[in-house]
Amino acid sequence: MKPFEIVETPIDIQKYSDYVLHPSAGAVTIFTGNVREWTHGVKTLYLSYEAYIPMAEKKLAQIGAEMEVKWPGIRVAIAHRIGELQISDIAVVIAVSSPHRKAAYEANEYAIDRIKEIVPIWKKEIWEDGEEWIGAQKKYPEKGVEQA
Amino acid sequence: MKPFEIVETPIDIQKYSDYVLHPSAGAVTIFTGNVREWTHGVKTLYLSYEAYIPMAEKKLAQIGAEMEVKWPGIRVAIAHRIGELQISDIAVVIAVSSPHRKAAYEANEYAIDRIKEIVPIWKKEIWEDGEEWIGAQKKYPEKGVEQA
Amino acid sequence: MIQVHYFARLRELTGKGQETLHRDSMTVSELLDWAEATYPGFGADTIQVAVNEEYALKEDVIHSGDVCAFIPPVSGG
Amino acid sequence: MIQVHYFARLRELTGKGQETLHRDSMTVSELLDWAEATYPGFGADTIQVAVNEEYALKEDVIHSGDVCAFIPPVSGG
Repeated sequence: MKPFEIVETPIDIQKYSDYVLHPSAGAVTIFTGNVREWTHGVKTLYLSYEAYIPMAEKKLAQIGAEMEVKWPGIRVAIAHRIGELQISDIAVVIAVSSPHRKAAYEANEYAIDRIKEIVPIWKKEIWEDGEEWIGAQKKYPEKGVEQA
Repeated sequence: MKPFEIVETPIDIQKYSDYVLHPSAGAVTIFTGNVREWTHGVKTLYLSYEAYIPMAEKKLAQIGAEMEVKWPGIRVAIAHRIGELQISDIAVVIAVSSPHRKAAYEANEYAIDRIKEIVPIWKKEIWEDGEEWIGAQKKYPEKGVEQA
Repeated sequence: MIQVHYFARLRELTGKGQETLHRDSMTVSELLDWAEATYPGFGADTIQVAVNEEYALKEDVIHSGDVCAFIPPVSGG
Repeated sequence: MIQVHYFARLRELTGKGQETLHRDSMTVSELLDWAEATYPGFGADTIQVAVNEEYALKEDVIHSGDVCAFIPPVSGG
């Protein structure tokens, strides 16, 4: 595995947790974003993710570098899956270890916020009655859809 | 497994992640507290945890119930290991799923704070030159020890 | 009879995990005073008492058949 | 020659994943104008351009040999 990677197969959280763990780490936080079936009454059948892979991996690594500056002593691994994902599949995993827990929580949440801002990955939602690429300009206010 | 349990064997995070995941969950946060080798220059050889098991499991369940009131729609599992733990072993795992990520982070952090307040579990640190039961009244200010 | 449990530092201090007091009833405060008198260094002022697995107040009354536990400051996590 | 990549909605709109422009140099702004003119509904005002895998400014100059990508609003996570 690479610590910052785009993958096309199911994500095994243990692998990323193991990667960040080391003898000075007292806390590990793992975040997974999973495919949700229902979003404000609209049923998702499945999702399809696409990435500009080399740039996406560079941007994930950049986020990791930003985190290590903001929270010295942490260790980070991030993976995002692309292709077709079914309900409950993991789309993204963020693992952060830290000597103390506060940094592990804060840094982890920072990572997912940044991923949603700068990493060239796109999600298409496939519903029973259609499909649509989701993006910041498409908030579907009429359905009240929010991102996970 | 039970969703709120004291265990005496190594903790498998996948089991708790699987427990909280369901089709309406868009986010899962997992926290693990791990045995740290170095704390402000003092080397830990290993830890020994002891619990008042039936009350500890009741208090873990109470924390889960508090969380579900504060963050409706989440699902929670918490396990704490007792006995002798080596460096990097997981002492505690908290898994929280939620439709949206903010609640999953907040609720998870709430859980570890509450565990450190009300769950009858005690940690003994064994160093090269001694050992001591750790508790709120024993902060070892001369060594500047902090909890994870 | 009232059963009492000792954990962690208190288990080591008393040299036992539990014992039985032959009393019909007493307050939590009285139980703590008894422990402090019986086991020098008990540190009752830093210890909470659980009665039947719930934290009790100093003025709560313990009855025969109750299971008590001395809870020194916890340090899980 | 300048290589350009299309993703997601833009890949479906243009019907291609990439193509090559026979130009020696142009600004990012000119590239976006070209795309908007070539592919109606491109939505250039919502799209960022990456040059050699880094986000570029509108006034940055793209040179022959550079690899560009149109980045519609991202939605990973």
